Amino acid sequence: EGVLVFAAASLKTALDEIAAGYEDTTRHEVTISYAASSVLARQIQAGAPADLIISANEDWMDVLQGEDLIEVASRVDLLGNGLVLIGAQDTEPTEIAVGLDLITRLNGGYLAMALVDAVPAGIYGKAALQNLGLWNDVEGQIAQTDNVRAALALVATGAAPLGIVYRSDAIAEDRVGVIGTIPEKFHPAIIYPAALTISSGPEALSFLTYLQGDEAQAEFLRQGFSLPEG
Amino acid sequence: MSLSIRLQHQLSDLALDLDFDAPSGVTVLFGRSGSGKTTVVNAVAGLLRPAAGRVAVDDWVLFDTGQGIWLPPHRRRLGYIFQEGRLFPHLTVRQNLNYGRWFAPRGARRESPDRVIEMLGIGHLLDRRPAMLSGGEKQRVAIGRALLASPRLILADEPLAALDDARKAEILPYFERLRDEVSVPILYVTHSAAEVARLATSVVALQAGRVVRHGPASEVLADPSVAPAGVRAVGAVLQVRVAAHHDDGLSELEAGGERLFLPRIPHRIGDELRIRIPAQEVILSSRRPEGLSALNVLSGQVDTIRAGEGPGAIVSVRTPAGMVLARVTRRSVAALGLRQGSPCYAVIKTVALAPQDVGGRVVAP
Amino acid sequence: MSLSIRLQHQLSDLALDLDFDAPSGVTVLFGRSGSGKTTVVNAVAGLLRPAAGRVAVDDWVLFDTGQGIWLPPHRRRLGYIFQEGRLFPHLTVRQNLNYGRWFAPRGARRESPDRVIEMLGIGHLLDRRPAMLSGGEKQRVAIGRALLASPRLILADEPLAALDDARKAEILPYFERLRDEVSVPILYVTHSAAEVARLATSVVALQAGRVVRHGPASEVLADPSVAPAGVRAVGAVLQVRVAAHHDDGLSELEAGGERLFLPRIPHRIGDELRIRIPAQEVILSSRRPEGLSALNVLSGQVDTIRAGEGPGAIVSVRTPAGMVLARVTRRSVAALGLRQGSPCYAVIKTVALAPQDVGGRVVAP
Amino acid sequence: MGWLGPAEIEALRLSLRVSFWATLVTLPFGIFVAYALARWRFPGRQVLNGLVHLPLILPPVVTGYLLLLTFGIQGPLGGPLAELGIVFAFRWTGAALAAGIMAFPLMVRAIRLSIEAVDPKLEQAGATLGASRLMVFGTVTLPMILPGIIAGSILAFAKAMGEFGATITFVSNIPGQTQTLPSAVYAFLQVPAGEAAATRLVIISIVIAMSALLLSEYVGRRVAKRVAGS
Amino acid sequence: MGWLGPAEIEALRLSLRVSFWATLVTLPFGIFVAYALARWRFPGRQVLNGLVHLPLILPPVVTGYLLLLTFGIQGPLGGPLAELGIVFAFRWTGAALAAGIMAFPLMVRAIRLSIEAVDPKLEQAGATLGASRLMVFGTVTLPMILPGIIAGSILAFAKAMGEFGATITFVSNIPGQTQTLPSAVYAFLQVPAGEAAATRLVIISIVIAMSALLLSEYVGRRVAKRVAGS
Ligand SMILES: Nc1ncnc2c1ncn2[C@@H]1O[C@H](COP(=O)(O)OP(=O)(O)OP(=O)(O)O)[C@@H](O)[C@H]1O
Ligand SMILES: Nc1ncnc2c1ncn2[C@@H]1O[C@H](COP(=O)(O)OP(=O)(O)OP(=O)(O)O)[C@@H](O)[C@H]1O
Ligand code: MOO
Ligand SMILES: [Mg+2]
Ligand SMILES: [Mg+2]
Repeated sequence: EGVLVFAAASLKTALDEIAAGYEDTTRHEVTISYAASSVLARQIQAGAPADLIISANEDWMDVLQGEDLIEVASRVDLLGNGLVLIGAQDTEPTEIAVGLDLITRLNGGYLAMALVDAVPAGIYGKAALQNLGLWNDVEGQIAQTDNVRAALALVATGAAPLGIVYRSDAIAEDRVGVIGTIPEKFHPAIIYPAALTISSGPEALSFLTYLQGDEAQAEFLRQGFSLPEG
Repeated sequence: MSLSIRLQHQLSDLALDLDFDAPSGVTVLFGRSGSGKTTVVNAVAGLLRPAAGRVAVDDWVLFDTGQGIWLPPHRRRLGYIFQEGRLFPHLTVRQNLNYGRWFAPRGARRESPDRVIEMLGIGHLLDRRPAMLSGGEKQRVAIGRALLASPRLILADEPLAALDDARKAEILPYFERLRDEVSVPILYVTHSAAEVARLATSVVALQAGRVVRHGPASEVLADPSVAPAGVRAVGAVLQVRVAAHHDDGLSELEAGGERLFLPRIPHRIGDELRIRIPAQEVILSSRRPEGLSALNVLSGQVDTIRAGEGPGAIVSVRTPAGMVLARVTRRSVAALGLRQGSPCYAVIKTVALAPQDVGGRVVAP
Repeated sequence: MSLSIRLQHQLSDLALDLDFDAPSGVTVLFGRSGSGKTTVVNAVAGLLRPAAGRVAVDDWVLFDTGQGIWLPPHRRRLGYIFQEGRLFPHLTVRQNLNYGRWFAPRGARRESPDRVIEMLGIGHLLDRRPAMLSGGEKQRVAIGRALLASPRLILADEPLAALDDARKAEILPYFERLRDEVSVPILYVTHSAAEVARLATSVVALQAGRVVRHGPASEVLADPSVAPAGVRAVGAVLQVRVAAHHDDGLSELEAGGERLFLPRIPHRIGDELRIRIPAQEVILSSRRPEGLSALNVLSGQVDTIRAGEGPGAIVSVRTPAGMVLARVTRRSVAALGLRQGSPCYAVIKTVALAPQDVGGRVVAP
Repeated sequence: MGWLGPAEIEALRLSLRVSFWATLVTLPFGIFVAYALARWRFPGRQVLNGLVHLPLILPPVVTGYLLLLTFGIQGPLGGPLAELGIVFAFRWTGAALAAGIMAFPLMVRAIRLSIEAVDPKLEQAGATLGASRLMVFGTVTLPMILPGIIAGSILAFAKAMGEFGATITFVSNIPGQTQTLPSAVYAFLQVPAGEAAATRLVIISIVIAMSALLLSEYVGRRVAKRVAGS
Repeated sequence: MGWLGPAEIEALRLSLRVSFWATLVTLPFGIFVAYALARWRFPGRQVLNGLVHLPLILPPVVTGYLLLLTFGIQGPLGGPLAELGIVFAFRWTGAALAAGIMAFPLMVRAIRLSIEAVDPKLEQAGATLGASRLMVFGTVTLPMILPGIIAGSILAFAKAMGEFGATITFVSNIPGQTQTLPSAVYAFLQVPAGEAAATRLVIISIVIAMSALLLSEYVGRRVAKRVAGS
């Protein structure tokens, strides 16, 4: 009875809200375990009793799929997200494009990002910087954190002048200002894939369906997520 | 019950190498500081594993490197009174006293705690912890703890050194009782000649880890060269019978038909005792003395005269009561013209016989 | 230098309340186990903060609750020999010995380490750690450590109890020298009458935390009711001068025109000494004795006869050499017809005067 | 605690339960291992010592990952144990296991130091009085090391209350099952505007751990007084 | 170490440096605080005790975040210190600060227990021989607690080697500056197929920490022998 959802930690605010709505309407219980996508994937590999996984990382979902741990048919790209360049609260917004004066803006300080080779937000951010032709210039000035929120905190506390984080994270942090959104063409599509595990019950499918419904999607959008095209 | 000890062991700069059989009763170990007394006791207790050797009480082998026998300390049924007390700091005096009793086998002879507590004068301390005791109080509790463990072998390492004389005099008879009545073998370390004389069935003198002399207490005490505390401890041990108790506080003893008086002793008429007569408390006289305050005069003949170191000599006098030793100056020997076979009188002060010199009962040596 | 001590303090069931001034020299504290001796010493050392009181050496106030003075222990310039040793386990014997010297002020009188080490016989132990010492060895190191700290006040809590007689005899003169030559005040706890007699300038008898008797050693020792180890410790102290050393190993002393012989002593001719004559070593005679091995006979008159407990009596005899005490039986008093004023002879065995009964030099009391 | 939501109260209760059992169950092992390390010489002693310390040295995530591999349902220990009905994976028992293992080195260290401070001469005295090794331990050593045991236990309890990395990696972050206070804090920290809630939970952790600490000081001091007998 | 990339060797060297300095610099404070807690009674003693233990109780991320708030460039301590030229933010010194603070409670506990095991009677004996409080500490207490100090230091060193959460949150993960071994391990664990590299680094950590441990056992035993004098 009930659905056990393994979800990427960055989904917490939105997903809690939506799950509460689902429980109200269906009287079915949804339990959500939030952790880093890598942790969730490994736990499913180790036989975790999860019914549904929502990852922030397509690679990990591919791994699970390769090991036949998810119902391939149920896999969907549930959400998208955007990357933003943030700075202090009062920073002037500007357009993010090739030739951005990032170095000047850093003014010797650090650019806060999630781990650029490990954490999805960091990987996307690195790709964007490369495509913007900025990577080689700033590579030595990046402060990497273990998750996006920590990067956000660096900027929020003034430790780092600038940072690259998910739009969904930046949106509710009062102490930072969004300088600009990084156009999607500069980085691979940010996808949150979702899928039922092979051990899931029928209830899980119902919740997954609910997540794709209007009510849920409206909430996601409100939290700064986007809906994947297609 | 006899105690047999053979040990070989090397300490930092002491080579322990000894072998002796002690008869039933109290075996006193003496020797100067650092001669290995505590080490021997520890080996008997099983706290130190000697390189080679054998320790047995009668045919009960505590350890034997030859046979590969090694009883762990807790199976040796010991009452070890440590030189440094070693009370359990987390237990009250009462719990310390009871500790050994918890582990004593059911059928073991049981000492009465009340009696031991009273003898040691520690009744008012029972609820304290060791940190709140004085030095002497600690040692008394340590003695009680060992005695109440119903031991089959008592190891006492200078048990009375920290106590005042009055307390010593109270506790000594208890060890005598253990020796005589309960016949628990006792290995006893002491520096005190009086304790040796009263308690020792046999005496083992150690020097640098080796036995330099071993024999019955009376023999070793009569030998100025090894007596525990030097020449001052030399003395004779007489076997006597209590003949009468007089109203003026004196007790009359009989030995080989001779009478001896000494301050009232607690024994019953007819009891057999042994008393130590320190050689230096004996005056010799060439004629029967008169008008002297000393009440005890034994007549006899000079047996031997051994000139000690210094100005003194030890004169043995054969009397009907037994051999008596006197320590006198060589000048006096000359003045009195003493020679082997000379008739002479041994004068012993009544009060010079200290209570600790009077032992409880005669033990067959 | 005089030591003045006033203390009030409550321990679990001991109420300490005492007040005494001790003259320069050695002040001996005695009393039964648990009477508060160590507690007093700790208060003087500053290890215990008494509820009220004052301790001063001359006008150097160590603490005074009235004036709010409290010197911490390390400013008191002590040489404290603890009842339980308290050697530093992590330091070698040498380092233990040197510990106090590190902190002694530059100008302080310095004891020669070599001399102290030799006297204590610990030269071969210098590189060991305390865990590898025997009980007596530990105590000797503890004594050395205190002496080498260049103390201005020595506190010794039963310093010799763990030692054998021969070693005691070697160490006692050292305390005498400290007392006489260096005039460091010494507060000394002991149960031994011989130590009291040799060392004590004054004696303070404690009972349940209170002073029951306080006075010069000779006085307290002559009083059977408080003598440290009971009646057997009663004795007279005579002041004598070394008159001659004889070839046969005897030394001749002179006191008030009378001659006394005793085994050879190390002092020089002309030296003034004090010697303790234990009451129980003295025999009384109503006529001049003849043919006796005892070489020392003093004639005099009976001064007082105090009947003690039991069968004995203490008879004081006024002799030209000074007052001599004899402990005899009441029966002998009657037999000899002794009364106040009776002429009589005090017979003292030459060899009965133990080496530890002979003190180094006379100190003005 | 009106200002705590039901999920937070749940997390608090779970954390207390997990820490309590983690401490209680590890304690006998802790005492045993501490004793063995302090007083016995045996081959493999240093290996044991090293093993005990591993959780301290490894990043907690690694420990959690190793636990997952070992005690997961498909793990070499997890499988057999599951057949016996003992399941750790994704249960609060697993959280307790993780917490216990993370706290173990601290507990062992504290107890071991106190064992080493007991004078073997007193244990010898016990032996001469007839007490077997075990009885000597029970009547002399154990009472004398009580302060160390209390200190070690409380330290372990506090550590268990704060344990996060290994726990979330091993048993995930399932509300009501494995979501301990620190996991809940983590989840809140991952989302925008979660700080207020996180702060609330942190304060609760602090209050509880401090109370335990104060209690341990008090008890430890009383016991130490008894043991020192002064 | 041919099988380690230059970045990994860099991380290893940094971890050693960070842990070494974290231990060394905290040690005097650790001894002081342990002594104060063990032997002095003063108002605020329990508060100090609590403060010292906080890093143990708090999830490391929280500690890192608090460090960021306090020692960040704009933090109440970080600002003034920066003016004095002492900067922690994004420096290896910050990593050492984080590691030191996380290890501090372990160090203090170990030292404190060993101080409490020193018989005050020996300290008294030192005082009667003319040593002032400080000298008694230096000549009696300190040498006797050396085993505890060594134990505590190695424990702290090991903990510092494994510290991750607080470090990455406070000073992030800047290769060559603040990327310690655990950060590198974490990064590898985040990506599928990163396990081999992570395992390699973990093994290195283990070898180092075990060597330290063995060394501490050896040194500690020798010192203890000297101190016990047997
Ligand atoms: N820390 C303490 N707290 C309470 N009472 C104590 C403490 N230490 C000692 N006592 C008690 O105070 C009394 C005096 O003790 P103290 O150590 O001064 O005796 P002492 O005269 O030195 O005895 P001993 O000759 O046996 O060493 C004893 O009854 C003892 O039990
Ligand atoms: N643990 C040890 N390691 C090495 N040598 C030791 C050890 N314990 C004692 N010794 C040495 O062995 C010798 C014998 O010591 P032991 O304790 O047996 O002497 P003892 O006869 O009991 O002396 P005391 O009368 O002073 O107590 C001494 O020289 C001592 O220094
Ligand atoms: O799930 Mo995450 O929080 O960006 O990896
Ligand atoms: Mg000994
Ligand atoms: Mg005392």
